[in-house]
Amino acid sequence: MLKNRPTLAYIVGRAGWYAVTFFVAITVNFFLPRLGDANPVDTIMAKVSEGLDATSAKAKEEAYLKEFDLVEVDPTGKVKRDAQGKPVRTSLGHQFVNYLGMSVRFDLGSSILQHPKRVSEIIKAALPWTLALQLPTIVLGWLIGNGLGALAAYRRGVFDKLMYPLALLASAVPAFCFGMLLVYVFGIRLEWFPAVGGYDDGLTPELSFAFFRSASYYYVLPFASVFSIVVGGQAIGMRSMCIYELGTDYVKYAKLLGITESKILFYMFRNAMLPQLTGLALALGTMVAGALIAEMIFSYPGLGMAVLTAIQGNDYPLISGCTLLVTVCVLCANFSVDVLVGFLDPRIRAARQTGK
Amino acid sequence: MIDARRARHSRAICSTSSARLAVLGKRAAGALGLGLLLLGLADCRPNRAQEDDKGSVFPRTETFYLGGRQWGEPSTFNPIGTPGWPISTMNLLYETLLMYNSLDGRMQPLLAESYAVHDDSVEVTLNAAARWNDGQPVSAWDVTFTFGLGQRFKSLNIAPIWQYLASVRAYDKDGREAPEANAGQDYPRRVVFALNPEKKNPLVVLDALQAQIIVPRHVIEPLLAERHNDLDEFKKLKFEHGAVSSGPYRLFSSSSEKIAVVRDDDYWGNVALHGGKKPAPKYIVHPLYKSNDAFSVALRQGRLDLSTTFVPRIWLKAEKGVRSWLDREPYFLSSSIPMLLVNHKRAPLMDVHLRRAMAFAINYDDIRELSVSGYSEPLRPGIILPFGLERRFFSEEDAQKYGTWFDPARAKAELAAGGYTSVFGPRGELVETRDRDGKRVPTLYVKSPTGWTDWESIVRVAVKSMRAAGIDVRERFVETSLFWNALYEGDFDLIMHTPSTQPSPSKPWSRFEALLTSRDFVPLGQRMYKNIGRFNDPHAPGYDPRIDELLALIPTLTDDAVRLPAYRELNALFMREQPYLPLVYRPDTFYEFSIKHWANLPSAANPYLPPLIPGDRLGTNMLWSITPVSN
Amino acid sequence: MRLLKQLLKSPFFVLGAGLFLLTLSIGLLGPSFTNVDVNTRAGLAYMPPSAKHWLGTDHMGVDMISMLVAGLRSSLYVGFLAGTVATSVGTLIGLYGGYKGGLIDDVLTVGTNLFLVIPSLIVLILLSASVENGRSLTLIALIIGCTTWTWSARAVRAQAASLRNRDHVALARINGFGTLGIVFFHIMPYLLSYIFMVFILQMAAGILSEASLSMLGLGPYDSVSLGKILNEAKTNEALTDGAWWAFAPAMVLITTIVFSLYIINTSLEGVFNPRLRK
Amino acid sequence: MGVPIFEVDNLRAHYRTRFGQKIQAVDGVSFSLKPGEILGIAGESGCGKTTLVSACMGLYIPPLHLSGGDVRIEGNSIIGMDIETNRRDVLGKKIAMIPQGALNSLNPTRKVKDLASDMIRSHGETADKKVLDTRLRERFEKLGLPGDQVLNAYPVDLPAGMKQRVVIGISTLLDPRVVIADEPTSALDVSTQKAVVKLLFELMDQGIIGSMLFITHELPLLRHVADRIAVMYAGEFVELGTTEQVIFDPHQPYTRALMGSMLSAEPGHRGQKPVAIEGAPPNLAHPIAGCRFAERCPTAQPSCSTNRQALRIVAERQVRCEYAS
Repeated sequence: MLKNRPTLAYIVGRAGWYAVTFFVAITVNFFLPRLGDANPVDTIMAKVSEGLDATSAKAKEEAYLKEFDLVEVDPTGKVKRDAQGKPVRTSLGHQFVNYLGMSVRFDLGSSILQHPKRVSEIIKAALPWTLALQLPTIVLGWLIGNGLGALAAYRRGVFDKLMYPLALLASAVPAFCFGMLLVYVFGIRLEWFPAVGGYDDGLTPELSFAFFRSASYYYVLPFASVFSIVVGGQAIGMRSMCIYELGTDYVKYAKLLGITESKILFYMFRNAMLPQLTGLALALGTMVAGALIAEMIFSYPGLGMAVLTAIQGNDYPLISGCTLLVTVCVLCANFSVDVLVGFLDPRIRAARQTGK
Repeated sequence: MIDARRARHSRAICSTSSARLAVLGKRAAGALGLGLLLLGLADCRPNRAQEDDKGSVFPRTETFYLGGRQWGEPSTFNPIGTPGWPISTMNLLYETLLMYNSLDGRMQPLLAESYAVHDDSVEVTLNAAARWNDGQPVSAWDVTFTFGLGQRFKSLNIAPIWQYLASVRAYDKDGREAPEANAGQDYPRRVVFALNPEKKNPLVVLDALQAQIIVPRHVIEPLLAERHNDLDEFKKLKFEHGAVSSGPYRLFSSSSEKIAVVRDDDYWGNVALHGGKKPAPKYIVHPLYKSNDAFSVALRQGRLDLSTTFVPRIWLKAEKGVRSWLDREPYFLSSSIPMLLVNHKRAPLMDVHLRRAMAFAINYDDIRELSVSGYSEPLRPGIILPFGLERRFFSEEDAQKYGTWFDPARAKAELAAGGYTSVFGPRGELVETRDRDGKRVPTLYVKSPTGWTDWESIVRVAVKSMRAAGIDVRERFVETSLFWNALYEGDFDLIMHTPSTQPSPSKPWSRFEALLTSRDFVPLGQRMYKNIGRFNDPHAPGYDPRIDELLALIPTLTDDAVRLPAYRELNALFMREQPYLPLVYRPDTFYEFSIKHWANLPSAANPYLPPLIPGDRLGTNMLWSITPVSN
Repeated sequence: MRLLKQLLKSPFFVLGAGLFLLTLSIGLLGPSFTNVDVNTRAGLAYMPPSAKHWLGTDHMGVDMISMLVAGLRSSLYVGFLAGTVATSVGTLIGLYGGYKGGLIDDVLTVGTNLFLVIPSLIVLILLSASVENGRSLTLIALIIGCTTWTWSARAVRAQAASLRNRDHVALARINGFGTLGIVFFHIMPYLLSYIFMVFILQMAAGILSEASLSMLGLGPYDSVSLGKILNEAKTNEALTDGAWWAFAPAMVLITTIVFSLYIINTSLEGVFNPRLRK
Repeated sequence: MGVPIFEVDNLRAHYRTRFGQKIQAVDGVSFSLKPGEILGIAGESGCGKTTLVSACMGLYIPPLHLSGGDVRIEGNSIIGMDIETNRRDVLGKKIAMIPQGALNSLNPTRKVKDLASDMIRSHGETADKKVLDTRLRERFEKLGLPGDQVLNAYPVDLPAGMKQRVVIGISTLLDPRVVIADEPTSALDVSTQKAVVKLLFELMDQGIIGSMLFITHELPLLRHVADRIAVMYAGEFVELGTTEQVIFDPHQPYTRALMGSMLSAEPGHRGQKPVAIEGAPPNLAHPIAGCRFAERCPTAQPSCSTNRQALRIVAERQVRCEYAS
């Protein structure tokens, strides 16, 4: 049935490979953090063991280890200990089985360091901020960047001579450098914008104008710190793509046919934009990492910091939860772009039909 | 009154609220882009964010912003277990029996109106006015129940106290022991903590009385019972809303951006303790910024009124209305001693000459000026603070006689005395250290967690000056997750640590105990939480029983005149043996405040309270004294 | 040689190469001009620029110039190492997959995509926890190299795939060249210029990622790096205390390196493109 | 054969390089086309043919500039009209062009019919989609192309020969008076070449196109196509005459060389060994004093490199060589 529908066959095939990638990814993401000999309970114990004596410390540690199913427990419910009196860690295989079991039930488990909080709670609370900061930045940046790039390629002349080096520079400035600079100039010296937080401390998140205004006011610096970079990067890519397109025979021919400039521009933009889509997909994949910087510099609410602390403290469930999220996002983005480009670009489709 | 249903219900509330936040966030994602455009029009006058109050949930004049106590949203507000601010620290929601004033060393009343230390017991009488916010009186049974938990559940932080206690009993006013709680109209208010005759130590008991929050028995007990006394199950209750507590505030809201508590106007103590006055701030908000410097930016902007974070070069922030306890060096009130723990089970560190050589080699002034921004009195020998309350036990004479300080010449002398020789390279850099048999001493590593920048710089200075003196040491910065294991299991040569930080009635005894006790001595590889460097092994030949004798003796002494010689002896012993290497003095908690919105905060000039934030022990009392700045 | 002449015609290339050589020489020759000492304190914390210390001191009272030179050196080192690793890994996988196509290609693509979804942070922290000496500069460089090769693989793969059906390749196949033989002698030569450009970009990427890692406090414990200078400037509140000299110069340096690499790359593209784009 | 519909009068065009150099790519070209006439223009690549195309269409996009002369179609000049009017009224409408290498001349991401409708709409016709589609189908079928199938296809789906014919179809949609075909058959196999040429003839017979300028580097090819042939060298015509004259009895040394350099199976040339022309065309960046072909000319005289050569009538055709007779 797929035979006579090459495109469909292609999509199904791709989907298959992405599925494979997904499973390998979550497996790796599960085992990777657990390979080290670090143990999250140590981190908790450090926080709470001030003034404990040996026996109660031991009791506390065992309580945690049991709670998080990190140790072998003998029938009598006592923690198994090896010759040195160290607790016997649960086998990774066993943990993995539990993990898979929970995953299929869409249960991410509860965080270790933030016990007894559910991982889903943590993500739910933080994710909206990350999305609110990253999505508009990336998408807007992508659109405007491509617009500028195309314009520069089409106009050339002074505009291009100015835009191009600027774009290069913008894309060369590391996000955190620019962020720090913004904090220093507008937050601390001029005090035009708040340099810290996601909204006025006097408010709580709600659908009110006051909150919305405050939020957008606090939004400016973090947004700016990433935006210009995205724009720059995209503009450069788009510019060279467009210059290439403008040099092609079909544009020359269209000109000689007397087809209107706007139409020709549209041809160029559309064809040059196709490869850029892949860039967009990749950018979406780096959202959480990108958010991390903003959270560091502006202590903006979001998921990044949660992930970082989770990784540093070996908070396995939280790590797995977040990596799962990232994995799904990245793969979905890439897959949809794969398919989309296939639909938009007959060349690629043709290439596929004749078996790549 | 909170029961199981209520608890479950409250969890429901929380999840729905976070769901709402999620929805909102998604809207925000779309909307904020547009918000930018609005912003183009919106004027950006300086500090607009701080100036207008329109639509604020927390009006600036009625809200006290403090920070630095909590990192990340607290996972639970369950008073038993491991809650975050404001429960992890005391007296905003749940209250202790007594409050210790580290300025004058006295205990101030809270739930307990008085206490007395007898030869074999400590007795406490509760304030008759003390009430839970559900109207129930705070009774002796609540106290016995609270401490009883420590006996039942070894994993609780109250558990250790029981090695010093024989029993905790409730007595009615006629001195008769009150039988099991019966909902009688009359309830007992006297509690007697009988000391364990083997380990007589009223000091640690007093510590506990000012450190342990009392929980409402009539709420907790049924909840525990429902869960067949399974503590882990019980800990899953988050006590977010409608929890029964005795303190002046209640939880208002908690998110990943801030925790807020709201004033309870019927707080029993307003009348009983504060002459009918109410605390000035209606709300206390603890924003959860993500890095230290964020807090100090907020301080400069006047968004934060009080912070306990480390703020370097505080004097540069004065122009922005930021103040600290003192307005000159050392700016803060130190109470703890960050030090390098030495592993006495690893050669050649058991050699006193080597340890003293290290102590003479380290440039303590560099540490003080660079690593801690000068927030420390000059370091003196020994582990008794040469200032504040402990000064009375500090002996200048001993310090001169036995002590160590930065003196490279003496360091070399000690090395020579130990038979060590140092080999230096052409450019004066250390190649290796040799012992008296001419064998190369393996490089000793100083462990410290990566990313703890202040400790990192302390270690760097220490290592640098020790190498200069010819001792072959190096930094080793390890992942935090590995650090703690290394610390407690004794997997280190030298390691950074700050023992027993909080000022409490038992200081300086508890500091000595934490560093020198040979009780529960275990070999390397097993966890040891005191005397982590395994100094003075009781099973080894050179064991000095005197140390443990003194540690056992001191708590039983009540008269300073008698304590002094004991402390002198112990401290001198520490100086001579130099088992560990004190580096600098640090405050228990930092204390920086802004004068923009609230006035009359305690400070060295106006020391009516020690430098503590509200919701941290005695610090809570400032809430009745501070006043909003009228602008 | 002809190529170089051509390049020297493009003002962009001249600018880029000039800037890069400048930073490079600061890094390499710096020590011979000023004595670079990042250990001994030259004065108090954050002393403003003076005749003695042209860019003042950092929070540890160390001469800022020394810090910058040392930082620049390690940043360049990371960039070079990471760039080399990433480029070679990426090129190999890209070429092979692109040429072979079919199943092998799909499998390699899965491998490539994997690295898009495995946070390099985890790898970094895990390895630095397991490696005895902790997070050394070299380790960081290697990890960056091993996690950033993906896109160069993607890029090279596309190019290789486009060359797969060229006549000369087919000819080589008929003449019984082995896969590797074809990949190395009949495909790679056509992509050398392209691979070189990839390398330059990877180098820039390496420098950037090291900087951001250090920014997150995950920098090398054993050496100064530009990112670490910035991180310490931030955590020690150079911003709030207005000690611009503690962070501005480092920012300028990072940006300059990356910028110069970028424009070198684009100018090269300008020269190579005609052939690449066919 | 009445009044010429297309007249090019001493047309001169030059490129201005980035370094301010002026390259005189077309230098004083004059010719005219009568209705139904096909003029072939032959010359090596780089002799200015392709420049001549844009010059003749009045399409001057920097760096190409007009330096002088005039182009008239049906009597009215298209020189000096602004680019937009030129686009709307001339390009593709009065003068259409059939590009060389049609393989890449079609927008790969646009269906043939969409490109065609774009072309029609761009000239101010506002017919709705339906009407246009039928019109297109009819036209394509008229040209013997499988209408719907081709129109709904993307360029990638079409074989090379078909593409070239589709291009011709699109270029001539608006019944242009003059068609300029620039190497329409190069890079095609012989059979397709024939098909294409046939198609072009049909177009003329059906009166869809008026007259044609057929540009190629293969002089012999013109024998079956052109009524008259102009040989172009270094931006100038060096010989302009009827097909018979130029093919069988070339007078200008370059034309001869060109005929000679072609590997062809023309009768009367059989057995003649092809000889490549040594050297390269002169650099047009600098004005040349004498004959531009002088340094490559086998029969060059000393005076050639000094005396500017003018087109003169020799044996009823224009020849640019003072020694031709």
